[in-house]
Amino acid sequence: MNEIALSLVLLSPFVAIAVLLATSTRWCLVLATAPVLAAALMVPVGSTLELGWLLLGVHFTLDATGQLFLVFSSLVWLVAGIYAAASPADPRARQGFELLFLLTLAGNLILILAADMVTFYVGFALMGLAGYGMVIGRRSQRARRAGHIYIAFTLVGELALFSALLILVAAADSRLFADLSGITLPPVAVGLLLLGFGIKVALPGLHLWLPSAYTAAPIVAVAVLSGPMMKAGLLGWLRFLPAEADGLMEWGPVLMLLGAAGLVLGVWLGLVQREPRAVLAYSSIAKMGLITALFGGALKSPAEAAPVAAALVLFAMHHLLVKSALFLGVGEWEKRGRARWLMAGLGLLALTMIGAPLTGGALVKQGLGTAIAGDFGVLSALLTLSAIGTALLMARFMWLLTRKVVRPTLTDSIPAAAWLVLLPVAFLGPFTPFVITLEVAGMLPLGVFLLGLAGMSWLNARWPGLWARGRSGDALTALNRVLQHARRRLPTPQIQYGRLQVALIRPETLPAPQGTLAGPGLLWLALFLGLLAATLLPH
Amino acid sequence: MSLSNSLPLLILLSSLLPGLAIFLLREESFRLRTALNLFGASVKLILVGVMIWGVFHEQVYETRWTLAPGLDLVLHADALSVLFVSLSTLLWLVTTVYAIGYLEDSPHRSRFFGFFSLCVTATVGLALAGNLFTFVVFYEFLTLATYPLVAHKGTPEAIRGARIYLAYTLAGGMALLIGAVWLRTLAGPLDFVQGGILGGMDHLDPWTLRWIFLLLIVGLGVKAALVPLHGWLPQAMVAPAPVSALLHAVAVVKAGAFGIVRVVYDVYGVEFAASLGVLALLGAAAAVTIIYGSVKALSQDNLKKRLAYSTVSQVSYIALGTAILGPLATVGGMVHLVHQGVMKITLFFAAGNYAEALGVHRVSEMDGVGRRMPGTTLAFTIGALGMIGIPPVAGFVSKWYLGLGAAESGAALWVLPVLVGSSLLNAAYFLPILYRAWFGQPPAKWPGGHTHAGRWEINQALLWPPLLTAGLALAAGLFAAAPYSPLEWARLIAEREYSL
Amino acid sequence: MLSAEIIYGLTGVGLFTLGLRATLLQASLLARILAINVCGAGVFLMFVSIAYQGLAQMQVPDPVPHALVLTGIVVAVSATALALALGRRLRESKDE
Amino acid sequence: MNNLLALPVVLPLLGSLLALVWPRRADWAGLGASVAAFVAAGHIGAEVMRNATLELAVGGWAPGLGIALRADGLSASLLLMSTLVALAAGLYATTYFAEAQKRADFWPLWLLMITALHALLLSGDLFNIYVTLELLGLAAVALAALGGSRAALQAAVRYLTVGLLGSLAFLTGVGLIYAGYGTLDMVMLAGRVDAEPATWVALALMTAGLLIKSALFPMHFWLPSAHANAPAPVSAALSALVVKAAFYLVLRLWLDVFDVALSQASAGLLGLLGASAVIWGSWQAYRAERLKLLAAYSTVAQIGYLFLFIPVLLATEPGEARDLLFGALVLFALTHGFSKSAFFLGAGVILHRAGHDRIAELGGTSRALPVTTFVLALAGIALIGLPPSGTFLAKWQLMTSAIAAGQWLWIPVIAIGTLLAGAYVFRVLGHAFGPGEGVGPSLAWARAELPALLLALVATAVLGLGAAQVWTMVVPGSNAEGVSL
Repeated sequence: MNEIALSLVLLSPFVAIAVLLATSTRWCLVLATAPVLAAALMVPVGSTLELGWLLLGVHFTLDATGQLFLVFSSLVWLVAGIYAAASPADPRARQGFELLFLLTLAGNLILILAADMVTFYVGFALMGLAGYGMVIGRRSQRARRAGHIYIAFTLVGELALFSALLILVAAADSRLFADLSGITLPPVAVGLLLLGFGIKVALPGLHLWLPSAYTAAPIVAVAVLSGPMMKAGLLGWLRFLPAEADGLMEWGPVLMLLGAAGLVLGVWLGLVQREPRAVLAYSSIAKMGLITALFGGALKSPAEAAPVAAALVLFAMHHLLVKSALFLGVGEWEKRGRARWLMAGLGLLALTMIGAPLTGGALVKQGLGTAIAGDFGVLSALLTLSAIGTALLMARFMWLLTRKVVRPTLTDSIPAAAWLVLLPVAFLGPFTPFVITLEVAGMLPLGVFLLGLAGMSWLNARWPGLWARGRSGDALTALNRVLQHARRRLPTPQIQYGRLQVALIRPETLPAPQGTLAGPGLLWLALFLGLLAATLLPH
Repeated sequence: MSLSNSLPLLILLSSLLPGLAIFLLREESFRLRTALNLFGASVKLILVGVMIWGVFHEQVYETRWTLAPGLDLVLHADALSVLFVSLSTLLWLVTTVYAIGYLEDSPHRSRFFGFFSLCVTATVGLALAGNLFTFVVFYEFLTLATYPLVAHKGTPEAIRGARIYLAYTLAGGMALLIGAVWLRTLAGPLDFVQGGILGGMDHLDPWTLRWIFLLLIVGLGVKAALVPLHGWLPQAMVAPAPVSALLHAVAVVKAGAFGIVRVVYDVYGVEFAASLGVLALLGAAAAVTIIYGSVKALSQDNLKKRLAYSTVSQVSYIALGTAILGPLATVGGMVHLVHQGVMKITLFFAAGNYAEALGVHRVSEMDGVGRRMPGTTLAFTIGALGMIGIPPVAGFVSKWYLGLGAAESGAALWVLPVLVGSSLLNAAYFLPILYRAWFGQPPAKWPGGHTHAGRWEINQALLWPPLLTAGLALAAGLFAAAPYSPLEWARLIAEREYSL
Repeated sequence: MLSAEIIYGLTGVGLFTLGLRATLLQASLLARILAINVCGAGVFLMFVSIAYQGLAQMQVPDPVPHALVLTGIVVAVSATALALALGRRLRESKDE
Repeated sequence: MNNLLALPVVLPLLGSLLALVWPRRADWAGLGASVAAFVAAGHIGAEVMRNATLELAVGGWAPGLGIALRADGLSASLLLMSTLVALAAGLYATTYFAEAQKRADFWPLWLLMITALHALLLSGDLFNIYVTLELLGLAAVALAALGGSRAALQAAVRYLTVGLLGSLAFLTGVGLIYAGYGTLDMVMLAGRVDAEPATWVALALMTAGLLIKSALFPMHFWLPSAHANAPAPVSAALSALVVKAAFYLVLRLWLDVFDVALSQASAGLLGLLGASAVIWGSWQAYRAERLKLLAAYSTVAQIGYLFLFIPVLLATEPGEARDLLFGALVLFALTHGFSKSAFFLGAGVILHRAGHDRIAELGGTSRALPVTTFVLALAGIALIGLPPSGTFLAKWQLMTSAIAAGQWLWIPVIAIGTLLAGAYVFRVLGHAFGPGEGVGPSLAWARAELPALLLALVATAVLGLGAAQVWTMVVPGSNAEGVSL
């Protein structure tokens, strides 16, 4: 029974693909995602599925973490699916987009359910590569450039992951995650894993692909990129770096450092962005920085790892929902402009994002706070810092939404409806036992948020245009130029066959010898004497 | 004249006789020729099926014919040869179908198909060769059979390409011959024995053996296109598409790689070779080739040349797998023998289709071909992704085992960067093609090509072969762990070689 | 005192050498043909001397060398004939 | 029963006389004689396979005085080859010479040459050998001149003069031998000769004479023009048979008769000459502009290979190893005989059709004359020494023995020679496959193309796959079985 349910989850995208190719109806996106959500809610934790004949032998299982990821991801996928199916498609992106959407979904599901490393890798690779098609969905110049950067980073990440996998499997002599906790992980492998997943979760330095992708891609793509796909990186860490495995403690600080850096970087760059999407993008970087730091903390002290990890997952899920919802909302905003209900919804999402009281955001943050209440001094500081940073970013975001004038284009209402469904879920967060809590931890960011809004309006009135500065993906333009330059500079030599040809040229004949036999004759006599000598000498 | 000692011979004849018969046919007798071709190919397929079953159940198949006192022509079937035989047989059938479609109403078809069959005969002979002498015989025979195919178009550049091809392969053959003769004088009849034969002979001087190994590898390296012996391969690209497909996927390059495998495992014995330290040399050569080929491929605009350099790079995976001590790497190399063949032939079929249908020969002309020819481009995509090593296409499995073997034997950890680097490069020269094909804007008018009317994007004989091989490539990866899959065979070979 | 056969033999050698020299150095065909015949004569002379070398033991000179010489002469004549014929053909072809 | 031995000599002679007195039926006489001789040779071969050697004292005269005929494996196999080649070439000649007059001139000389050749192969007595050698030379010269072109005549004259010089030297040697040992019968001699100056001088004289006739480098200067300018069937016979006859004698003298008087040094000298012949001949063949000239130079090279065997043979201990090598030598000679004659016949066909044999203008041959192109390819394979030709096996064996005997020098020589051979053969094929209308339109011309095809197939397939039989014939008691089924 469970196996059937699991295989249903895994198969539905492919069934949908078949339907798509057969009928090319775009509602197959819903067809693919709806049963997944249903199954995700039904399938009991611990159910497994083993397919020995598939690939190198495939193991699926659904554990608690996996279930959380599955439920929330599939929820976002469903909404995104409806949204995409309903909104009028770009004629040039026809079919291609849906196909790749489904493939990405398939990859995401596979990696969530994977119980062995190879399967996880397969899902991860599928998701990442198919994601490319979603990024360049619009085929605009900008989208293409974003797509190229995205694919380059993704490939590097996947190959890093691949090599890490090889080393791990060789070390553990097993492909199952379960067998990793027993062994000491080779440092090389851990480093490669950080690189591989670090690109997905956009660690500072590895984040370069993210802003351009988020700003250029179709909104649906961005929604899933920022939500389920980004969190897959975190899942990767949770799976491959079990806190109880040896040799990970010294990696904790590294991760914390990287995370902190990501947090600061995200906030700083986010504040100078001019587009709502870009602001959200950098806020994602900041949030993932925080998550990374917390995960590092968990690694640093394996004793308290378990509760932190649990809280972390909840926190991540919340962010997954909210961020996707925000982006979809932005998508609506880009079409309709400042519709009142829309702005209200986005405001609510911003509030839960910053963890204002009475929101799911507050709850998950509270959960985190209690989890790290121990000797995690640094972490709680970071938590506060991120709260303030996020508040400012959201302020910037809302302010930009209000400032920017968008000419409404006629659209149908289904996408909006889908978004409105997602809204409360995202607002209330991951349904932890609902308790009303009014405390500073929640009030602080709220205050910062409001102050920030006010401040921005004032500053803008004082120095018009000051805050309108800033662009997205600055670092990239430089990098890309370098890349293209290098590409142009690649040697294009033709092989030289000089020697060979010299040997193979058309020859001339030589004239046949004529005249007296003097030359040959003398040669002959010499030969005779030579023979004679050769015969005589040895005796 | 029981089956056990006639089956290898029959398998040989099943392509030799049709080939000879085809030479005698008149140009016009299209039906009869096609019938002969397909008949021969199918018969061979059946016979090979029997052989697979038999070898799996440890039957012994051997045909022995004394050419001269002490020189026996031996056809022998073991797991390794069956792997190669089945590959060539299957792909021969497919390529024949493709070639029939590709060459319709072009001149000298009798000649073409005649040599085509001879070429396959030589390949199968190589695969079944039971000792080094027999291997050398068929190795040279293969050179002869392929020369007219490369020169087939008869244009000056075709002749030139053929001449360069010949210059390389004959020289290589000579090196191989000398090495083989030398070894023969030292170690007697060099029957291929799993685990090798030289290991037991202590009286042999290790340095002599190293020199002989060098000679053999140089000889085989020419066909396996190890840098710097690869020069002929891009030049041979002037040949018609089916020939390129066959040359690059099955016959020639594989013959070289297969020979290297034979020499290392069944003549020297892998442990012994490792103890001689020659495997390091081989590994280094392979690694250099892998990287070099990929880098060269980046800068080729001509599609077939890009594929050719990619072949240079990919085939060396086999040598690499051979050079790493340990069963896992062996599995990787062996299975790549098949996987690379299936994937690369797909790519060449597709390239041929583009040239045939649209007159597209260059990568820069490929914008939007995906719209015009979805089926072909789908096949091409699968092949390309496989080459990069993206799951679940077959290439992933090969790379996985190669890498695992490297990671397992701590000594060869340096292989990992090579694998990763080459995969990156593969992506760098394949993905742009895919991008153009699928997402590029098709031009108003294609460069040229034969306009094909009908509901299919191209003559069906040209459409189905690439789709079939692409499907095979996908299946080989997807069901790698299933019984009778190439991977399983590779495992079987590794078990028998290492007597696990 | 050097016996007759030695003298014959040496003369034969001398003839052979003369003929050989001419054969090699003469460009004209006719001269060459003649020179070769001289060579032949030298060789035959040697044979004759050989026939007489063992005269002490057996009373009659050895018949075999004579037989050989006779055969040799026949061969030489035919060869000369062929050479001359060729020469004529050559001359004609030169004229036309 | 042993009168069988006389047949290969008598039948062609008879045929030649018939052709002479009955010019109108010359073709039939000639072909009939050739077939008959072939059959006889076949019987002899079978006999030799059964019991090692055959002997016949003609007219019952005791060996030493009378004419003794002997056949062992070597001569029998060469005899078989010569009869077969002669048959095929003769068959081709009937189409090559268009007008009956030419054929009437051709057949008597041709059959005379065959007669002389067979007599040479079979006779066991040095003087008879001299006579047959001379006869062979004269017939060959006459045939070479048959083309009648000025170049042909000049070549023939040079051929004749140097040939006469060679045979005179040989004759002198024979004289010395008789003076020394009082017999000319080779079997008797083999028992008597011992190492002394007279023997050495005689051996040197005879060898020097034979080197001219076998055109071993640097005595090859007369060969290319003679062979290249002769009519195609004749060149085939000259390259395949006549040159071999001289080599056959060297082999006999060195291995059977004078082996006691030999030194490794002299063998080494022959080897060196052979090596230079291989390199130089192949290179010149590669540079040749005309097809027949190419073939002629390739003959020079192949003769070089044959002489390469000698030092290795002498360095190898008598016994199985040496027998193997000897068999390989014979195999090489046979394969070259067949392949080279096939090549010349093919060249003749092209010459006939295109009116020229300039290699650079052979474009389109593969379309116009597929069979002939195929013949050139097959023969070429044998010349290069690629499988499945017999040459491949022979070279393999030669290299094996050379390595075993530590004579490494020959290995690179063989390698380079082989590669050069590949270069010149495939240069021809490259042009033949190339575009152009160098050759006229295609017609079915089986009678002209089939003999060449037959010879080429023998050289490549039969001698390659059936090579084991050669050893059984040449080496008494070597057990080579067929497929072990």
